[in-house]
Parts: sequence; structure tokens; C-alpha cells
Amino acid sequence: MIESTLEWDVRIPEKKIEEKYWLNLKKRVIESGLCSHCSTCSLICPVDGIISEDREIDFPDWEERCVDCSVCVRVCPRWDYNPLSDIGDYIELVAGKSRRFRGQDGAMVTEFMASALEMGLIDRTLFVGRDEEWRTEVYHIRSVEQLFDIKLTGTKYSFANVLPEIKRAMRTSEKGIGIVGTPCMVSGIRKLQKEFSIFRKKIRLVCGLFCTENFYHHQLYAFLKEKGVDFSKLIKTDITRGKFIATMTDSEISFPVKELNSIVPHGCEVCIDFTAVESDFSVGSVGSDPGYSTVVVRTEVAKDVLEYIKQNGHVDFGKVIIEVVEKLSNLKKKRTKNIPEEYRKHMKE
Amino acid sequence: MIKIKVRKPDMVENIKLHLDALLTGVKEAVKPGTITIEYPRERRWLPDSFRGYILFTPENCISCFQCSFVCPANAILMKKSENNRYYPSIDYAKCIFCHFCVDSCPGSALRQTKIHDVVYIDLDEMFCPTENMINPPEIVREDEYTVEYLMDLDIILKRVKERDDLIPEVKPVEIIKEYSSCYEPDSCLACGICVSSCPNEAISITSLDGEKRLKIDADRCTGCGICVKECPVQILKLVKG
Amino acid sequence: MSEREGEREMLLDVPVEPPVEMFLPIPRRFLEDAYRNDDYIVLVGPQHPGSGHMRIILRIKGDIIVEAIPDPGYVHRSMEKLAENRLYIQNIPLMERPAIMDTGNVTLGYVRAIEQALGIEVPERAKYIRTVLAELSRIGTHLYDAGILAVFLGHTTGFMWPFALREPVIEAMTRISGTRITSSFIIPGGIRRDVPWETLEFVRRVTYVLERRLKGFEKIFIKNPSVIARLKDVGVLSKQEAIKFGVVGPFLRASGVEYDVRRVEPYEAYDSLNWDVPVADEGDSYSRFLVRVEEIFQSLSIIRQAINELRSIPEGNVISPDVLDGYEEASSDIRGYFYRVFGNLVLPYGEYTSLTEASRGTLLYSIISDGESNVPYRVRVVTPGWYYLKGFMESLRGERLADLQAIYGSFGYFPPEADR
Amino acid sequence: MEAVYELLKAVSKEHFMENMVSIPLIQPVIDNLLNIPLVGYVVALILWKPMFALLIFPGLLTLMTVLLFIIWFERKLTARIQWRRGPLEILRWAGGIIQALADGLRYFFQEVIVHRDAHKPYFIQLPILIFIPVLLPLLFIPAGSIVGIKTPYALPVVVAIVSLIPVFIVAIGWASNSRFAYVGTIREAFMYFAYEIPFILSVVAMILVYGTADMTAIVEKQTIPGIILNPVAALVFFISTIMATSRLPFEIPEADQEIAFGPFVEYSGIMFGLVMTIAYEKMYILALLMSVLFLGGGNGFPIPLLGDLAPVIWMFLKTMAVMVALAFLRSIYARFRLDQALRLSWTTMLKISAVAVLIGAALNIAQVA
Repeated sequence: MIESTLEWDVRIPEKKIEEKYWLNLKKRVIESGLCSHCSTCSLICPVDGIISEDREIDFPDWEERCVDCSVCVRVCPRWDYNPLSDIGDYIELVAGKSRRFRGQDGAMVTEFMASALEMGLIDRTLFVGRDEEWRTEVYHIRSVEQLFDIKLTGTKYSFANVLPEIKRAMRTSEKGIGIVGTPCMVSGIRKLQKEFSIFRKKIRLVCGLFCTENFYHHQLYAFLKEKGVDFSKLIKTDITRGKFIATMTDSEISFPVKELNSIVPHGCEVCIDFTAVESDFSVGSVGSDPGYSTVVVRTEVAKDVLEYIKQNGHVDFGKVIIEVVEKLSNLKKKRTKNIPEEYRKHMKE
Repeated sequence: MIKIKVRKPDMVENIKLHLDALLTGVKEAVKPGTITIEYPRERRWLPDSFRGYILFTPENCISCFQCSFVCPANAILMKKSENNRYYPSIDYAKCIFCHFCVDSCPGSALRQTKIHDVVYIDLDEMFCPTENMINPPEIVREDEYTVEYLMDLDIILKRVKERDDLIPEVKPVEIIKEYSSCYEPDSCLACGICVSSCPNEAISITSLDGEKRLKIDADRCTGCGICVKECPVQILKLVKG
Repeated sequence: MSEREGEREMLLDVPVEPPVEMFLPIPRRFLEDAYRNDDYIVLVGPQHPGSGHMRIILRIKGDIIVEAIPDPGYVHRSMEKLAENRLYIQNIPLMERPAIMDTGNVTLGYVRAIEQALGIEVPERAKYIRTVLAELSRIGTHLYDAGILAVFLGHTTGFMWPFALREPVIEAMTRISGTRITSSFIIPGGIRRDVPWETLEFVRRVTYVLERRLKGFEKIFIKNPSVIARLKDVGVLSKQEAIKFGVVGPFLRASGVEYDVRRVEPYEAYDSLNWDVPVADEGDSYSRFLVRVEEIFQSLSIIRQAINELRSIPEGNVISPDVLDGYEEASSDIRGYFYRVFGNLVLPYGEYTSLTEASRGTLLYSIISDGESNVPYRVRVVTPGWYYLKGFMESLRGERLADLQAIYGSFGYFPPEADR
Repeated sequence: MEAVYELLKAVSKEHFMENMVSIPLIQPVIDNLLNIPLVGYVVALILWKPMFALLIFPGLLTLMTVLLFIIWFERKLTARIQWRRGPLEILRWAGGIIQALADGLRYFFQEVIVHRDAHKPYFIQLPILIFIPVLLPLLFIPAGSIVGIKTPYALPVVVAIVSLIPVFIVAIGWASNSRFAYVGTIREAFMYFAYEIPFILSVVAMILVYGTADMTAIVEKQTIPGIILNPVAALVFFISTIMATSRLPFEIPEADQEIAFGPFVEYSGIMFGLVMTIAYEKMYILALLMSVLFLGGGNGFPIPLLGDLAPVIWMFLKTMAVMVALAFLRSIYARFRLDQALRLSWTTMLKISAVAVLIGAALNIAQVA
């Protein structure tokens, strides 16, 4: 029998502006250009008012519908922004290439999640797929077989609505959920887990991706179109060695990644976390040989999964060149100058 | 296994079969086994469990919406009444008389009657608002006899000169006390949706300094389960008590 | 066909253009071929002068049917799709709709698939009452089909009597379930409420009444020479053909195949009762009818036995405690707990199939659940009417046009059931 | 001058009174009425035996009564056999007996639709013209001494006229220009050929039995009813009657479940009322014929008080008995298939009717000897 109570207290944060909490969030995070579009607020909003689409986070009819409950503020990772950077603490650093799955590089994200599913650590994980125009779509993965779908793997450089889908996954998941996300999404989840116990119980495995920046789909689409990318033939997008490479069935278009600066969202400009420091493990292609992925295992949970993978021999291991990761991490750290003064004091010296 | 064998009847058999058929006809013409009932003047006796027109007692209703949720035909609409409670109203144009709603009602607020012959002028008329469900509909009763089918080797029509009571006494459901309670207060959003959804004002929210206090009044709670359904993080549960 | 041997074929050289502006769901070449060979294309239906809506496209040489092509679907109501947006429990009244006179069997099939998914064992008393209800529906359906057959043959008494004989059956259903036909009485885990002893005694008496009145019916309709003349040796399906075309139920048994789901995979209380499977060898319309008549008598016997068995089972406890899940108060009457118990019914992930011997034959339900939503992911219903439609069409081949009605009636084809 | 005198004599009251129906029970009333100038003439005319036969029995008045009665009775009897109640609501205390009248009235005020493809003149005229062969036989059928036209050839004439009716029905079907009507018409034609020969043969058998074709003489000769003299002929006649009036089990031309009332499918309103009654009128005539040929016509116990009306009543009762028997069959039988009916009449019926003729011939020889 679960202990239940008839009377309980909930701590609520203090308002910066004497208005509804949503307006506080809108003024201080979204309009000030801090919002990273991680959608944690959209996930938690009890009236499902906050919408996260291919534009800025918004709550169109907040004046009528907002119940002023403060949760959006409580979960927002940029409300009291605590910028993190570098590689962070880790237990193990490996480079791997999955024998089972095919992906952008080593398909290690897929491999880790598949192994976690097999271990029974989680019974559901959220992956991002794409349609013909490379719009992102969130898929609920419940079995390893589903992961063989090629549309689920590969990098999509536009925002995905992963977090709002957690709400649906929560209702039906029994063992736990595994999530893959960018560093800002990982931060959002961690803050969510700190505030609400059910998320602590349900979200078991969080995978962070190495990330420099992410784009709004419509902007990226228009940009690439202008560059001559034919989306019907596009099979892979990648950023390596300062170049954006769009591989199509018959040709390849590449250009310096700096050209994309014009469409980088504001939220990414203030982000200095390259390796998703708060995640259970982070994965990226940087720092290992082509065809391999670098995996930074940070927590015991992820370590268990890695042990499982090693036991079953699903992965060929390779060499990690940590300097390359550090170099890129430091490169991203240069954005510190964009962070407003008041948050810089949080930063560790 | 039974084997059925049929031969084509020959001449003699054929004549016998013809005569059999004709004699059966004559027998029925002389002494018919009529089972027809002259309906408006007579009425068939119906068992008390007959699924007919549905009556509603607002005092027993706890506004739990269960009748509306379970209706397979989407015929029940919950409407807000003057006392801010939601009461069911039935669209008889859609109702299929499965009485899932009656069987779902935890407080016996809905109950069945034997009324099955109500006439409506048009489709709009068939929508039966709550106030019309409290009292039985006006039906003109021409019947003087009640006919009951008795089965005693043959169908016997027992005609009694009395009017069958169309609104039977229904034994009310034994109500079990349930109330809502929170089993994971750590995850509460303090959004107050449970407070606004409660039809009985059993949940209250009070703002303290930097804190909000939520309280469920177990005595006022009727156990309707709406807050349980509405809670965005699903941390409420009905507890027997 | 032997009658036609002496006939001489004659070619009328009249230029006839096949109708092109009319939509027919058959290949155009078939139509042109028929016109070239001086065959007629006759469209029977969809306003069939009997029951329901269905079109049969007939190719006729003189008076003889050369080929029959069914055009069903006029009363298709997408039951399977509708079932995908309703709660599991709300699908019970929905699944009844295709064949409302057969309510006991169609509900039983659906509910058994759910019970299989949840792994519920139904209480003994409920099993017997469900058997009684299923057999009552079987009698009702067979009588209904007999009435339809009679009206096709122009025998008005043969139409009125079975419908009158259904009345005691329906009265019994009313006393058991509270409504005449769409009872929705069988629910996962048992039945909605216990049936008191007086009602069961009434049902037992009904069986004797039916038996008695059926004797008169036998004389005036079943053994009537004009009926025999219309049905005997008409629409013959041999044993091999019946198996080949996938005919089911009493129509398969009329062709000499002893197959009954109640015997092969017994469910409910059928294996503990003593009954026989009626089988005929001829496979013509008359034996198809007689098999069903014999089944009525078997059903009456089953009901009697089941009620005798019920005498020794104590009243109450008709809903399995597995499904009640904490609301044991409702074990003999679901009133007050229906939604609480069944409202959030979610089946575990997987596919669950149940086979039922409905009145007109094998009824298949296949429920696919995604394991998390409270509505089915997919419900597949294959009704007996759909199974034997091909056999029905094949049996028309080589018969006279005027025999179409007799064969139609002998199959008890019910378009709403087949079209779903 | 002579001719005018003859004519005046023929239409004079005295001429009518010479050959008047005598009813001793109400004779004083009639005598009084006869003395009133104009009324007397009308009464004399009506009671003039040929006119009485035309207007009262077996003529129009009885025909109308029988039609209204038999339709109601058929429905009521069928309902009784089928465990129903039948028509009841119109004139409830009398069991809904005027139901047919009410239906007729409704037909009367209903729109008559003549569809575009029908042959309009024939479509409208034929149901009215068909009354010629339907009503004409009534003049030749005697009820005791009451008869419209007394002739030694009465029986052949009646049979000939009755045989004309299907021709009109075929024409109606043609004029309707509808598929159902065509099929019904073909079926009617097939049936017509099939039943006509056994029918005529059975009548011939009876002519042989009685040695005359004069119906009055036939009735007089029947000290033993014809059905006992030649039961085979009676059977053939009865079955042919069923076929001719298309009653079940030979309701093949009209088969409502198959071809929706066959030749009459396109009619509506009062026109439908007319065509629907044709079968019943034909049934009435054939029932009269049957009662004359086989049941002794107006023979029966004489009732002195009713005088000439006594045979009328006996004959009426016999006719009704035959009609009830025909109506009764409707609830007993299913419909035969056309080929089965044809086979039955061309083989079995033909054989039996031949036997009937032989029996008739034998009886004839025995009588002559």
C-alpha cells in the first residue's frame, strides 16, 4: 500500500515581476534571448498551454488559461542559469562502433539505448525521426527491432519536440524511460528531476549529445535550399572540421559552418556546454576515428550499460583522442562573453 | 453426431404431407395459438430490470461523469446546473438503451424504468435535459389490461385488469465510501486544477509565504474521481475508507 | 443440368452494346463477353425483396445462372474502424450491431478474446448462464432465418410462425437481461448480474413450449410438399466444394463435414453438456435448412441441461474477482461499479484471437492491443456471413434464376452481418 | 307499328311482372310497392328475374359484397392461422369488417400515376375493359330459376369468356412497359396455357356426365352432387381454379416477393384497386361455376317463405364455401416454381383430367343405356 496523504505543501519560487509566472519566464528568459528551446516548460505545463513548435516557445492565450502555478519557472534551466562547460566528471571514456546498428558514425546512442532496453533498465525510449523534408518527429521506441529503422539514426540539426512527449511516455512506462537530448535538454530534465519525484523515478537513462548549436527547422531548411541541397535526395548532414557537409545520393555540398552563424538561435549563443555535462553518458563523433563515436560515461547507470555491451560484444572499441574534444569544448566556451553578467558568477572558476 | 437423411417423398407420402399441412391449418383456424397483444389497450408485463427510459435523482448524483464516459453512443452530455454541479442529460436520438450508464452510476442517481414508448415531435425534442429526466415523461396510457406470458406447455396469455407500474422500485446500490488522496506530494505542481475541478469543493489551496498548501477534506469528498483523472502528473488516487 | 441436354443453342445476331455508363464492379471484358454470347447480365438487388441490402450480379443463359458475382458492402459500417476509437467495454454494444438477433454469440466471441488477453477464468455459474444466452440467440437466429426463407418462398405462415416463436425466446432474453435483443449482457469476466432461479425456470419452460409449437411448424412448413419441392436438390454444394469455398457453420455441416467450434475447441460450458452435431450429406438447400432445424432442438436440449446444472450452483458470484480488482462487492451485480471496473480496461500487449460458433457459423475476433491505450489498436471481425459468401455464390451456379431466392434463404445470408 | 307495340310490351310493367322473383315473406310489401306509380315500375324491373340476376345475385350487389367480404375474410383467416389478429381498427366492434371498403376509399383518393414509358391509352383502358370478360359470365349463371340469359350453350360461353381474362392481363403487362410486368406477363401466359386444358377437360367431363351444357338443366339433374359423381373432375377443376386465380401455391405471375405483383406493378391508386380485384372477381365466377357444376348450384332444402330466394341463398353459401377454401390455401402453401407448376399441369393434371373425361364418358354411356 502506497503511503498517501491528505495535506501537503509545495514550495514555490519568488516572482521577479508582479505578474503571472509565465510572464516572468517570457520576459526574463525568452525575450532576453536565453531560451534554448529545450521545451521543459511545455512538458510540465498543467494546462498544456505552452507550445513548442518550430518557432519561439510561446503561450498564446496565457491571460485566460494560465493558472499561475509557477512550474514553468521551477523547471526552466535558464531561469537561474548555471552555465556548465568542459568535459565534466566521467568514469570512463571510450570510442565505439556498434556491430548491430548503422548510424551516422558509430551508432552508439542507438546501441546504448537498445542495450538498456534489453537489460530491462528502461522499457521505452524516445528517438527523433525525420520526414522527407527533414522535419523532426518523435518516436516512442519500445523494442530493439524498432531501432533498426534508418530514419531514427543520424543527426538532425533542428529542434525536436522530445520533452513534451515524455508526458505521454510517463503514463504508460512501467520500468523507466530513456531520453536522448542536447545539453540544454539534459539540463532541463535534471532540473525537472530535482523538482518532481515522479520524474526521478521514471527517467532512468539520459543521453547527452555533443552539441555546438541547433537550428529552427524553417531557417535551416531555407538556408540549405539556398545552398542547393535537394532534400528528397539528402541522406546525411554532418559537421566536421569546421564544415557543414550535406551528403546526397548523388552529390555532396559542403560549406564552412561559420556561414550558418546568421541563423544560430540566441539560446545557443549563450550556451557553453559542449558535452552535456549533466547527462548519464554523452555521445559524439568528435575525438575518435571516422566511423566511431566517442562515449563519455559519467554515472554508474551508464557504466552498467557499458559493461553489458562489453559482455555481449556488441561494439568494436577504438581510440579516443581527448584533446580534440577538449579543443571543441574550449571553442564553445568562448561564448561565455555572450552570457549576461548576473549568471556568470555561478560559473566555477 | 446426428445424420439427417431426407428422401424425396413419394406419391402416398406426398398426399399425407399435404393433408398434414392442411389439417394443421384447419386446426389453427379453429383454435388459434394467437400471441398478439393489442398493444395500446393492453400492455406486456415487463420485468423490473427492463431497460427503458432513464430517470435521474439529482440528490444522489456526485457529478462523477462516469455515465458520460462510459456511454458507447456518446448520448450523455454533462451540463452545468445552477449550483455549479454537472448533471447528465441524455440525447435519446443517440441512446441505445444499453444502460451502461445506469450500471456505472455509483450513487444510484440514474435508474431504469419500464417506459419504452415515448413519442417525440422532432430530433431536437429528443434531447432530454436534466430537468426532464427527474420526472417520468408524460405518456398517454390507454392500457387497461396487463398481459403476462406464462409458459406452461404452451404460451398462455394471462390478462389481468390492472395497470402495470412502469416505474419499478429499484434497490439502491450500496455506496462504498471512497476519497481522493495524494500519494506523491513531492511531485505536486500546485497548479490547482484539482481544486477547480472538484464538484464538491473538497480540495482547497492556500498560499502561504513562498509555499502553497493543498488540503483534501475527506468528509466532503464523494469519491467521484474527477481530480484523479484531471491531475496532470497523476499523483492522486482514490482510497477506500 | 441434365434437362438442358436436348436443348439447342441459338445465336441471335442482334447488335447489342453493353451499358458503359453504368458502374459495375466487374471487369468490363466480362460484360462484353456476356453480351457477345447472348447471355444476360441480371442485377439482383441491392434493394433485395427480402432481408438487407446486397447485389448479386448474375450472368444468365436462358433461365440458368452461369455465373454469380457478389457485390456486398451496401451496409458496411466500418465496425472495425469504429472499434478503434472506443473503450474495450464500449465495443460490446457496437459488436452486437451487425447481427443483433445473434447477440449472445457475437458478444461472447468478443468478450472471450478480452478474457483470453487478461487471463480471466469465468465463474462456473456465469459460464452456464452465458451458454444459455448463446443458445437462446442461436434459436432466435435460426427461427429468424427460417422466417426469411419462408418469405422468399412466398409462405406467409412460415414467415409469421417463426417470428412468433421468437417471441418466447425474446421474452426469456428480456427476463434475463432486461432488454429484448441487444442485451450487451455478457461482459469480460462474467455477466452483468445474476439471474434469479424463477427466470431460469421460466427459460426452461420456454424450451418445452418451443418444442411443442415447432411440431406444428414442421407440418405446415418444414415438411410442406411445396417447400420440399422448392428446396430439395437445389443449390447443391458437395463436401469437397464446401470445404474448398470455405463454407462455415450449419451450411458446412449440411454438406457432410462435422465441424463445430463448440465441439472442436469447447468454450464456456459446452464440453460438460451432452449434445450432438447435426450433419447431412446432401448439401442442398433443404438439408441446409433441416440442419438448422435440428440445431434448434439440440439448443433446446442444451438449455435444459444447463439450467439443470445451474440448480446445483449457488447463486451469486457471476463476475470473476480477477477483473473486479478490489470491488468484490459487485461480484453478483455490476450495478454501481461498471465504469470503475471496466472504464480503464487495458489489455496487455499482443494479439488475441477467439473462435466462436455463432448461429450462422464460425465467428472470428482478433484483438490487437498496443498494451498501453484503453482502446484496441485493431479489432478484426470475420463474421460467418463473410466466410460463406463465396460458397453461396458458387452454389448458385447452374441453378434456375427462380431458385435464387430459395438458395439465398437457405443460407440465411444476412448482409449487415457479412458487411459489418 | 307492330314493332313499336312489341317493344312497349317488352318494357311494360306487366311484362316484368310475368317473370318476377317471388318472395312470399315480403310479398305484401312488394304488392303495395307495385301499386305506387313510378316506384312500382322500378320494383318490378328489379325483381324481373334477368334484372335480378344482373343486379342482385349473382350480379353486381353480391359481387361487391363478396369482394369486400372475402378480402377482409382472407386477411382475417390468414391472421388467425398465423397467430395474429388481422385488420381490426376500422369498425372495431365488428372485427374490422369494413377494412376493404376503407382501403378502397383510400385507393379512390390516391393519385394515379402513369409512368412515362407506359402505353398510356391501354394502360388506363385495359383495367376497365377487363370488366367485360369478368362480369359477362354472371349473366349466364343460374341461381334456381333466376338467370340472366337462359341458353343451352351457357357453360361453353362462360368458359370461353373466362378464358379471355388472361389475354387482358397479358395486355396490361405489355402496356405497363416494366421489367417486372414483363416477367409477370410471361409467367401469366405460361400458366394460362398450362391450366386451361385441364380446366376445359374437367368441364367437358361434367358436360358428358350431365349430357347437357345448359346450366339450369345441369343443376336440375344434380340429385347427387357432381363432386360425388366425378370427384376427379372436381379436383382438377379446383386446382385449375387455384392456378387461374393465381392463389398460392400457384401465385406465380404475381409473386410479390420475386417480381413485386407482376403485371400490375406499375398501377397505383384506384387503378390498382381495380386490377387487384380482378383475381377476386375471377375467383367468384369460378366458385359460382364450381358450385353449379359440382355442388348442385341452387339445390338445397326449399324454404317456402323465401320462395325464389332460397336457391339464391344455397348457392351463395356454396360459393362462399369454395371461396373460403381458396382463401384458406394462402396460409398453407409456399409458391411453386414456374417450371414445377408447368410440369404439374402438363403431366399429372393432364393425366388426371383425361381420367375425369373417361369417367364422364362412362357415366354418359351408362345414362344413355
